Amino acid sequence: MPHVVVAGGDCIRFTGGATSFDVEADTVRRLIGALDERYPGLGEYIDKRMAISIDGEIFQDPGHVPLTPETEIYLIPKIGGG
Amino acid sequence: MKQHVTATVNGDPVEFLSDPGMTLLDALRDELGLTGSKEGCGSGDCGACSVVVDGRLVCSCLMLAAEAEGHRIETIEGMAEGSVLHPLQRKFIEHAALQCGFCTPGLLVAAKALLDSNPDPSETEVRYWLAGNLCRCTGYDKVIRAVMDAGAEMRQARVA
Amino acid sequence: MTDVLDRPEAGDTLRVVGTRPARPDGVDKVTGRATYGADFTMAGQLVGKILRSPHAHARIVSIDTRKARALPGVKAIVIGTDFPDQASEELAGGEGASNIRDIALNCLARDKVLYQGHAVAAVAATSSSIADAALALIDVKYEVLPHVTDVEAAMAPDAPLLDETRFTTGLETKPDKPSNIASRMQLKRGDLADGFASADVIVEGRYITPAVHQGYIEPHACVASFGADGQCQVWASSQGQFMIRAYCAKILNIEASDIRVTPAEIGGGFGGKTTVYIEPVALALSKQAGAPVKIVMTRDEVFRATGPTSGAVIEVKLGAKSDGTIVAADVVLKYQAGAFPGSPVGAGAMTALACYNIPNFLITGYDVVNNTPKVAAYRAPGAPISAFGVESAVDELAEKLGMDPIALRLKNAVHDGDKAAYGPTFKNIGYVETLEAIANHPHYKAPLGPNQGRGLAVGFWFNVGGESTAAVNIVEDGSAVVISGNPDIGGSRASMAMMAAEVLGLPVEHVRPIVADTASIGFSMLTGGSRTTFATGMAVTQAAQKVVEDLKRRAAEIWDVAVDKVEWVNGSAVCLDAAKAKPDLTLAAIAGQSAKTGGPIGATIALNAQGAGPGFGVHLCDVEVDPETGHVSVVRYTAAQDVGKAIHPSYVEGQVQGGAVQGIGWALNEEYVFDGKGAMENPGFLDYRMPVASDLPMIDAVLVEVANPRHPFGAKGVGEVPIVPPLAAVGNAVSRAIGVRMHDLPLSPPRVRAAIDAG
Amino acid sequence: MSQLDYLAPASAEDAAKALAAGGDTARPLSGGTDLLVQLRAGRLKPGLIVDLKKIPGAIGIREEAGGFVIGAATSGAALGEHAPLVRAWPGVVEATNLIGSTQIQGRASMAGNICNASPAADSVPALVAARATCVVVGPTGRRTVPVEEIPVGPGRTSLAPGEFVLEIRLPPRGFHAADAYLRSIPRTEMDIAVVGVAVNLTLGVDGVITDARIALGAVGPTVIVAREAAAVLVGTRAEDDVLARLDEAARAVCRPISDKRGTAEFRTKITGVLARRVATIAYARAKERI
Repeated sequence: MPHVVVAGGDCIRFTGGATSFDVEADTVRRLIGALDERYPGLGEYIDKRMAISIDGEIFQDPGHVPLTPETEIYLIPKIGGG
Repeated sequence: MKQHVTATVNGDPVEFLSDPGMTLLDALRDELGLTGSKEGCGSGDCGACSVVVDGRLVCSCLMLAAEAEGHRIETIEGMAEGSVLHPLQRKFIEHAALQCGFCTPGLLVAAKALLDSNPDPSETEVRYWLAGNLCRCTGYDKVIRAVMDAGAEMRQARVA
Repeated sequence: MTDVLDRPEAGDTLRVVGTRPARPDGVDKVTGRATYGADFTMAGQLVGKILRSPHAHARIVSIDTRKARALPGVKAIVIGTDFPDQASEELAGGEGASNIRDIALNCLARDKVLYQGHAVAAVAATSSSIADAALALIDVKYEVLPHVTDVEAAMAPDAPLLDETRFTTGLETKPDKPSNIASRMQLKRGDLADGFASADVIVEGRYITPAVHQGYIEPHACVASFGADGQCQVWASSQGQFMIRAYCAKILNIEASDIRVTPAEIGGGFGGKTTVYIEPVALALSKQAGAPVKIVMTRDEVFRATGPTSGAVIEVKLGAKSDGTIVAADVVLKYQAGAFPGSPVGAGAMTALACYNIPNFLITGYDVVNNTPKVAAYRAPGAPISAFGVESAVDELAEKLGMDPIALRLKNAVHDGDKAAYGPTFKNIGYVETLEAIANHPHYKAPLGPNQGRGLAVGFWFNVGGESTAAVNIVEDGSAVVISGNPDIGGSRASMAMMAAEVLGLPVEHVRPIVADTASIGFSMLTGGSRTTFATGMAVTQAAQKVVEDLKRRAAEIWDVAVDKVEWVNGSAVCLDAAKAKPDLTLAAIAGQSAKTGGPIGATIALNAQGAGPGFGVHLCDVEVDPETGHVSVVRYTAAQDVGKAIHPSYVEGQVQGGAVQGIGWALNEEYVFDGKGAMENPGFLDYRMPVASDLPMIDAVLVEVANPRHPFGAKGVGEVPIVPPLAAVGNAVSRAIGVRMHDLPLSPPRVRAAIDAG
Repeated sequence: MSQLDYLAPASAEDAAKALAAGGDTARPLSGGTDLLVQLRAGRLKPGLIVDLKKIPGAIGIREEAGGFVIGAATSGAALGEHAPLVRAWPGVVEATNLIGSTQIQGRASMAGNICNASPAADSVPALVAARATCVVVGPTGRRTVPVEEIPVGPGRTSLAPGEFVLEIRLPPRGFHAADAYLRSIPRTEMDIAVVGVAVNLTLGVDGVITDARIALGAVGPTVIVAREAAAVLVGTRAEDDVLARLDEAARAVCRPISDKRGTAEFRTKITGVLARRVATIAYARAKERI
């Protein structure tokens, strides 16, 4: 089951403080859906505010990226730049 | 009351009407359509509006348009001879001495005034002469190199 | 002097990429012909001007515009309530996500003004002097409120509140009182207490950086035209025409496709032109007036009302073993957001320890609103601030341990496969190579003179990719046009043309790059985040590759051979079919008969680029301090950076040099100074004091090339990293020169002299 | 909208008349590098600008009775190019040439620097140390005024309505004498002085200082003439211990404020430092002339 770690942002507003979860999902879109089901509102928050690091690579909008049980996922604040 | 002003800009006679508070920079940009001179501050602190008046480098934002009456003004638009670039213009491109390019006209006009009066300046002389021309992109490194290189080329051309 | 440390790459046969051709827009820019924001004029245009708040914090009781409207020549007046109501909504468009209601309120205040300089009303008139007179006739009644500019004062429980309905987010328990602390964020790893318990040496410090401005030389400028048919045109200088379109559409409730934004040449941005200030106002004025409206900010307005970056307090505690292994780090970041939430504290936190492998750390960041202009992105937003604290502390640690600063950093350096402090695992990074480039540079071993000190600091930035569209069209004579949607701030036209030329096999002079308006090319995120050469370059490369595939197909058709028997070599189709020995077909030859092979030749690629490799910089700075006046001179500066692959090395060096010098300015003299009433005291270049040419030595840029395998030519973003290390590099140099650790920026003569006197 | 008129009279008398008629809202224009900034920032809303540059003698330097007469609108750059003036009064010229950039030097004048009445004006301490005077023209005629009597406070002058400075006069440069000026600024150029110090020395043939005059800028509302500090130098060869006493004496008369450009404490300390350094330069210059 892919493992998700929250690293920053205000996700804990939705999770009641939890920062790490295992989620059954095979794409990022499904994973966000599953998280939103577990913590209502978190899905939209992730969509708008968080970037997702999948096995070390940061994706700003990775809905379609396939996941495997070994995938390591970090939710980090979206990054802009100057 | 508007003043009628006649002057010479880049060798050509010009005339325009000036509001008394109008600066030479306003006149160049808005009355004469010469928008190569830029306004970065309006207070003489950035040099983007540099022009040469009767051989003297000045900030056109710090001169009333009415004061131009009867004077000779040179702007960036007059720097190239037809389609042949001045060596400084060529060297700026060659050395990548511009990034956004907004300060470039002022820097070129100021650098030309330097080389016209001092054909062989030291790096320190170039840096102090150009201290009134702010550039936020380049860190000045390539600007200074371009000016020094243009000076060297112009000296060479004079010898040859 | 500049060295390029080339890493051997198999099959390195690049013809164009890596060379230094003249930039395609060079002649326009050295002759004064290039058209910047304020250079554009429309027939019948009016002059727009903005009335700004004299107070740092006040309730707007009333705005009476009747006298101003009655003035002959006044054609329109708008105030905040003339914009449609906005819900609080995050909108992607500029820098990450931004709250559209805050952006609208920043363009024109409604109930409250939140900083001195906050826009309150705008007029359009037939002349500049009439517009000025009209502004003076607008009667605004204010109820002045207590204000707060300092970040820690704003965090205090009894501080004047900018918004009584704001509660701190990011806390474990929901707070019961409103606060100026918009949010708190934390990053952690391991166990901090255990970490410090195992440390042999601990250093601790509190650092302060002032708010500083991006300092682009071109003030914001635009011309807007709102047609009677609802069709809008905006001509503006910004880092993204699509950003302007998106924000104007939302703020004015217009369909985005009804707004066509044409990018003017941009006179510097550095992140500060990634949002709107005047464009929606100009459109609203134009709608009311029925004529185009031009607004050009003064320098005073730029300083008072556009984005500085945060002033901040940074607290750093580091614990290390006596061999230099850092075992614990506790970092607290308090960043000013200005009038609305959104300081770059998140990025500051994520980058703070990104160069280090530390088993136990806690990084806590606070985003704090206060009565100063809403901060805007500034080159690696947030990172230079946290790096100043961390790199100063690491330098102090090196001194305490008696260790060489590079050796200490190498000991704790992140490598490929290490997990970054902000989560992900590093791949293809060139940090160690960059440290080694400085260690092996003659500068590192050069002797120092009296009163001189040498400082080293490192820096990190993520670099981003994102959405870009690019088109490559082949012209009938065999030349090519490259169309992209990214304003060219620092020479990106050159890199786009070079990458296309490389793929097409054309001389770069035959490739004409164009930056198109919002109606002429597909969406592209703005020029920022060090993304353009990477992401838009990827789109250009792929479009050129698609064109080459098409050219090969056409050649195959002309020759009547299988497509796999055609190879594209140096701009010509080469027939590999031995049975049909055909003379090569040049691009021009194929283009000349395009009608017979399927019509015009061209390709458009729209993509969301992934795989922007993070960048690392290592800067080395020598200063000389006048011990009597406290004046600091930077006497030598070397900046090394992993750039992946330099497409046009001169412009990459330019990024490194320019970023370093902006950082030097931040370190030495730049700062926002506020008076007791919260008014900025130095809103001009005279007293804001950016570096001038005579302040600086040459900046030696060392390009380290550790290729990014995710980019067709190996490029990584380069624009932002170079502003991250200089604050601490300069600070560490000064600290070592005078023997006193400097904690507060800027290192202006009074501060340095006071430190020397205090010993 | 306020109306603004521009005149460029051809005589000093016409200029004085025009300025007097214009009243409070009339302003003389020489180089314009302060006036235009104030105009633009809206700090000043004049009704009439009287350009002095068409007045004969307003631009140019002439030698007269062993001294120099400098037209009010003469640019800093022109001063720097005038070899006899540079030789005689290097401190005055270097002070004036520190005002702003090369571009500013192309326009800025000493008269403007004096009449703008900034406590931090660079040329004023040097002119005061040099005992320069101004020829002031007004509706009632001409008068000659020591430079230090023109500014009376930040932004305020002793000039009566209609009066303007037409010329600046530098006295004859005596033998074995020289002046010097240094200022402290955060950058290397383009800043306003945080402290400025001018020293004007005359030596005997034996190298002993026989006359000294020191003027301090930016450490009081107007330039401070540091008489006690000057007295420390007289009768000495500016030896190290003398310089240490000079440092102390210069600091003692400072009355600075703290503002965005520097704290009072810093300004006072730097005044002592600069006094030592400037005295050393002026002494070396004067000694070369023995």
